[in-house]
Amino acid sequence: MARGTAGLITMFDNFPLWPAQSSTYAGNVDLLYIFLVLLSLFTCAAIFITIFVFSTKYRRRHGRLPEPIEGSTFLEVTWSIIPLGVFLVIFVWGAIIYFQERTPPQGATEVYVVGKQWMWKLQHQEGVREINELHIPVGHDIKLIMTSQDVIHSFYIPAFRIKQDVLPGRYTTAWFRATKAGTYHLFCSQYCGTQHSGMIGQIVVMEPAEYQAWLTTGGSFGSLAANGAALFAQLGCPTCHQTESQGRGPSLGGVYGRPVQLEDGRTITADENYIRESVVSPSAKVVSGFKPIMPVFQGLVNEEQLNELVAYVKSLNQPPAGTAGSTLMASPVTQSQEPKE
Amino acid sequence: MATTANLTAERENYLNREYGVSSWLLTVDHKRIALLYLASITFFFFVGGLFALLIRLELLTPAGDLVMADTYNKLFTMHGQIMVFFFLIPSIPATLGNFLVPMMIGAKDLAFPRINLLSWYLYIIAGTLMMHCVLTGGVDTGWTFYTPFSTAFSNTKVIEAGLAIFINGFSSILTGLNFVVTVHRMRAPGMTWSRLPLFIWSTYATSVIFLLGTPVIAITLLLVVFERAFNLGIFDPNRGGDPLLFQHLFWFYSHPAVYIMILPAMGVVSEIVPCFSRKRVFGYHFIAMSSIAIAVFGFLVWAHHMFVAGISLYSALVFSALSYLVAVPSAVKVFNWTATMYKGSVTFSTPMLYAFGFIGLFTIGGLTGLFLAALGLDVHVHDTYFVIAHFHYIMVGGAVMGFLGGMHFWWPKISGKLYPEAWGRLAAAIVFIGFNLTFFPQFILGYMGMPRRYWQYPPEFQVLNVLSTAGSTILAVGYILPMVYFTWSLRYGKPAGDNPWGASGLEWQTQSPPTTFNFDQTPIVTREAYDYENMPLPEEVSLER
Amino acid sequence: MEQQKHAASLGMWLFLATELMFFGGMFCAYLIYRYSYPVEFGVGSRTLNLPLGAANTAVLICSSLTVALAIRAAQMAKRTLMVVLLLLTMVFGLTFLVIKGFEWAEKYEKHHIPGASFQLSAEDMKGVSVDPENMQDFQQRTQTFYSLYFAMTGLHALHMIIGVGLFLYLTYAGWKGQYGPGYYTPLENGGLYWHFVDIVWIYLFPLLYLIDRNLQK
Amino acid sequence: MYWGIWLLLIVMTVVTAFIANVDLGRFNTVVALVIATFKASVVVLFFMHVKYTSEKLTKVVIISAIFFLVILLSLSMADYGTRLMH
Repeated sequence: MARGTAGLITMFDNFPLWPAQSSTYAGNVDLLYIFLVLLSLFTCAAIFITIFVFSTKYRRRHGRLPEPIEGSTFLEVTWSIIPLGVFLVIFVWGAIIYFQERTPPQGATEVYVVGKQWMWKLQHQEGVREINELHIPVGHDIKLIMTSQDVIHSFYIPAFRIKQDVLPGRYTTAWFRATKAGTYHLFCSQYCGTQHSGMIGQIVVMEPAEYQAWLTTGGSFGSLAANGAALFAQLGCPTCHQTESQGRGPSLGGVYGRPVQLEDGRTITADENYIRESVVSPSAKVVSGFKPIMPVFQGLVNEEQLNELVAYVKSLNQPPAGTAGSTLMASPVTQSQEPKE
Repeated sequence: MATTANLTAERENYLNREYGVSSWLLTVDHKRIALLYLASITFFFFVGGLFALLIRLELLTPAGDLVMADTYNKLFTMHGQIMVFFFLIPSIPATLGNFLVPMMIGAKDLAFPRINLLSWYLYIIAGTLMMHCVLTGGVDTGWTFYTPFSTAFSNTKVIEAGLAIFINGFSSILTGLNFVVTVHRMRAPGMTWSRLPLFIWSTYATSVIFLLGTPVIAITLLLVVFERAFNLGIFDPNRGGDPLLFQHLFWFYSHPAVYIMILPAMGVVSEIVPCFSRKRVFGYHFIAMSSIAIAVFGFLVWAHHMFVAGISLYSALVFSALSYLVAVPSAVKVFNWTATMYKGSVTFSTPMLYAFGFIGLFTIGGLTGLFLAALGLDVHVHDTYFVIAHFHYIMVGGAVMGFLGGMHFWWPKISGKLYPEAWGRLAAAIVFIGFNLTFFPQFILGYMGMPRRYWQYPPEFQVLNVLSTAGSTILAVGYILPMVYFTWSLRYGKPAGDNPWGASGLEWQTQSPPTTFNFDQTPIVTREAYDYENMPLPEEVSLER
Repeated sequence: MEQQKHAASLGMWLFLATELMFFGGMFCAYLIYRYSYPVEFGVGSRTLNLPLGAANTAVLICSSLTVALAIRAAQMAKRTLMVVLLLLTMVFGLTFLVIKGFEWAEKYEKHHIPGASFQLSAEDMKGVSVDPENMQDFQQRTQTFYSLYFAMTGLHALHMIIGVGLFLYLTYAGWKGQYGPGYYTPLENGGLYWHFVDIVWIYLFPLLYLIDRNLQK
Repeated sequence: MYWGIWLLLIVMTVVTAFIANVDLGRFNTVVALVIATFKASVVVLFFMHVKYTSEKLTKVVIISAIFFLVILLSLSMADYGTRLMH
């Protein structure tokens, strides 16, 4: 109890009423929020004052009889149309912000996130791994590519106003650009079991120079894509996925982000989810002209290795830097388009 | 007045006609069944409320120091399940609805009295199963049962809780079915659709949701049970299952379920406001139609619970836009209630105070709903305390205020006795203050970013949590008071007379408490609802305030 | 009396509306998965026993006919005919359940029950070229088909069992002479229920058995 | 009349089972569902007497139940159908 009392007294030491505003996105959200708060205050005031005035002015008194009033279609239409108009404005405003949030910019730095009961595992493109902590440079676009090993989690950074559920068996993405250096909360906001409230961490936003310094001391495991390339070879993938020509499987050079014609006639974009799915369950969406002969890698590769493989396939979009130690390196983008014709 | 009082004591009514346990447990009288429901939902309300208090106590300090994490997870899960499925959903429809629907339309009973009793028994079976589940370990999935946590990861009694809610669903369906058929087939001569009291309109709309929504949650939870019990793979991501499928099916019911909770309360307010303004309700047809509109639009908006869950961008846009549509009829109702008081003759009796409370809190709850339907903003506040505050403003501030208001309004009819008016007003004030103190800080907490269902939290959130916990104790007092004085009034209350408020509804034209068949002879309706200009002022509630 | 008959009939139709939504939840799940995994579901459909499924459809249609005829017999005060027709309905209903039972037993023998022992044989996979190592994943997803198959046909069968129980009562009451031209509401409502269960099967049959039967890959 | 309806339903069952083994590509699905809907409508209209009932409410109940079922199916499919876009 003594501890409790002390806690009650010291609780005022740290008592903010507004969350930190530390991403490009936060200002927009706050603006809409403030607009809605003002709108609500105005509406509440209007309604409450009207009720107060009506109920006091027309209080029951001797000698004054209430007047029967049926209603007024004009008023009904007015107070239906005006709110509807205001609602439409809110809808469009909210939709614009959401659209930005769901559309990661080109060239964002990618961070792979794996949620599991009850921790966050994060891996930078450069290969640095972190647990429950993410270091990022200020002023850079960061794209999170996230999946879960067990139940649904949700990656939530209040200071950035972003949140995205993290699902098993699928990738979801989110992006942000931090605007202020500092340390911010990372929460899991989708209930995930016993230690749900313990599945928290920190986002450390650093000045770019500091960040570079941190990266070098952070213990590099080699870049994600490089690890992926090694794994790609180790699993024997190059036997079918050849570089120069189409083997038994489609060539993967430049495939990322491009439309792919499927065997069943559909055309889909080869995004992270598609690449991931093609590894864990190849038969789901077979590329047109190929047989579903690829073995299943579910269970053979873990989520982190999957992330490495996906990062590798994506890296094939860029022309090889130098001779880039691997014979598996992608054919240039222009070549890979040929089979499509 | 005194002569009326003596008469009340002597006249035969549904309460004194028969005594004994079996006369209650085997009754097919809709009024007795309503009281059976009243007793049972009150029980579950206090069980759920106890869990709520424990949750608030745990959150008094940032550390998880009162109960274990698992216990806390079970507390909020069972608080949600009991309050939603065993209190809020049956609250007004099964008690006031059961009591009033036949009386308001001039019928002897519901269309299927025995099915009505059956639905109470189903409720009791479901409730017993739920309590068994609670007492033997409980369940920790959250009331939302999200997969794959509920199907593959939780080690608690998911099957039992799922079956309890499944069975309870049939109770709801049968109640709704009974109401719809009764309103269509049992109206007294002259009781046309445009003469129906607005409470009937909102109960009718609620029943439509019962009928069309409840089966979907029933099958969804049954599939979860199958998946756990028989190892079927329907939501299992390892077998290609999509965890979002469960959420779609769950919210297809559970969003309209919000309207199941709030629509009857709106009906109650639509009765109280004209009565205590001594005036016709403003825009009768618009209030009636807005109930139907809410019921229909309510089915089109469910995925606004899933904006950050990983649904497609385009369907998020569609669902957000549709969500704003459903806000319009709710706004229309609030404006009409307010306009009803214009040039009226307003008294501040207890039911009216609750109606004011309802309008105020529902307005706040509805407006904060706009925040949540705005896509970009929902990303930030989704699954935080902002959501908790929002839906408690609707469900506790709205539905429970409406329920208490209705209980006070019709208590003289139900029991034949008056409750102590001063205590009633005091309790209404305590509930209002306690409620706001409990839940308003949670809006701020939510925007600050405190996620829901957190057993421990960062210390900077403590001040607001302490306020909230303080408020919850006040709220608890506010809820216990009416139970005490209602019980007291059963024995010591002044006799109410047949129509203490001078209200216009058919239910007030018969004696208090009514006889078993409600009316001595089938009434013939020649007047519109709320024709207060023709109603004499009652003396009892006249001028002294 | 007339009012009560109307009330009962409306009540029954409303109940059937809730039943439609009840099965609707499963149809929704089925639709989404069939859309997501066409090949897996095609393989699943192919392995179901078409002759038995078609026979069951025919059996149910016959039972619907006997129900309709029984109600007409009641209207025309032919009590014996009505009882015979009701008995026939139950016989058809039980036949359906027996055939369904054989189908389920076949699924058990072929290891088509979702779970650890689930196995697709070479014959099941004929014409579908999936690399042997790919089979595990393919099977996982095909299990989703069978899970839905068992959930849907299981709940349908449960409705059949309830229906047979209902008709047992109706037959007894009919035999006692409770139904005639003046009063046959319970019979009519029982018939509505029976027809509804028939309609559910009319959809289950093509959805589960017929679509993508001739799947080629 | 009931016998005629019965014969029609049996014939349709045979037809749909037969067509299932003929390769019509995507039209197999369409044909199967069209036949099923036809059969279901016949059962509702004739065996369940909806065609001859004077009761409008029955039709309202049927139509609204189907309407809400379509909402369930179409709005949830709207999510799955558009996930691969964008």
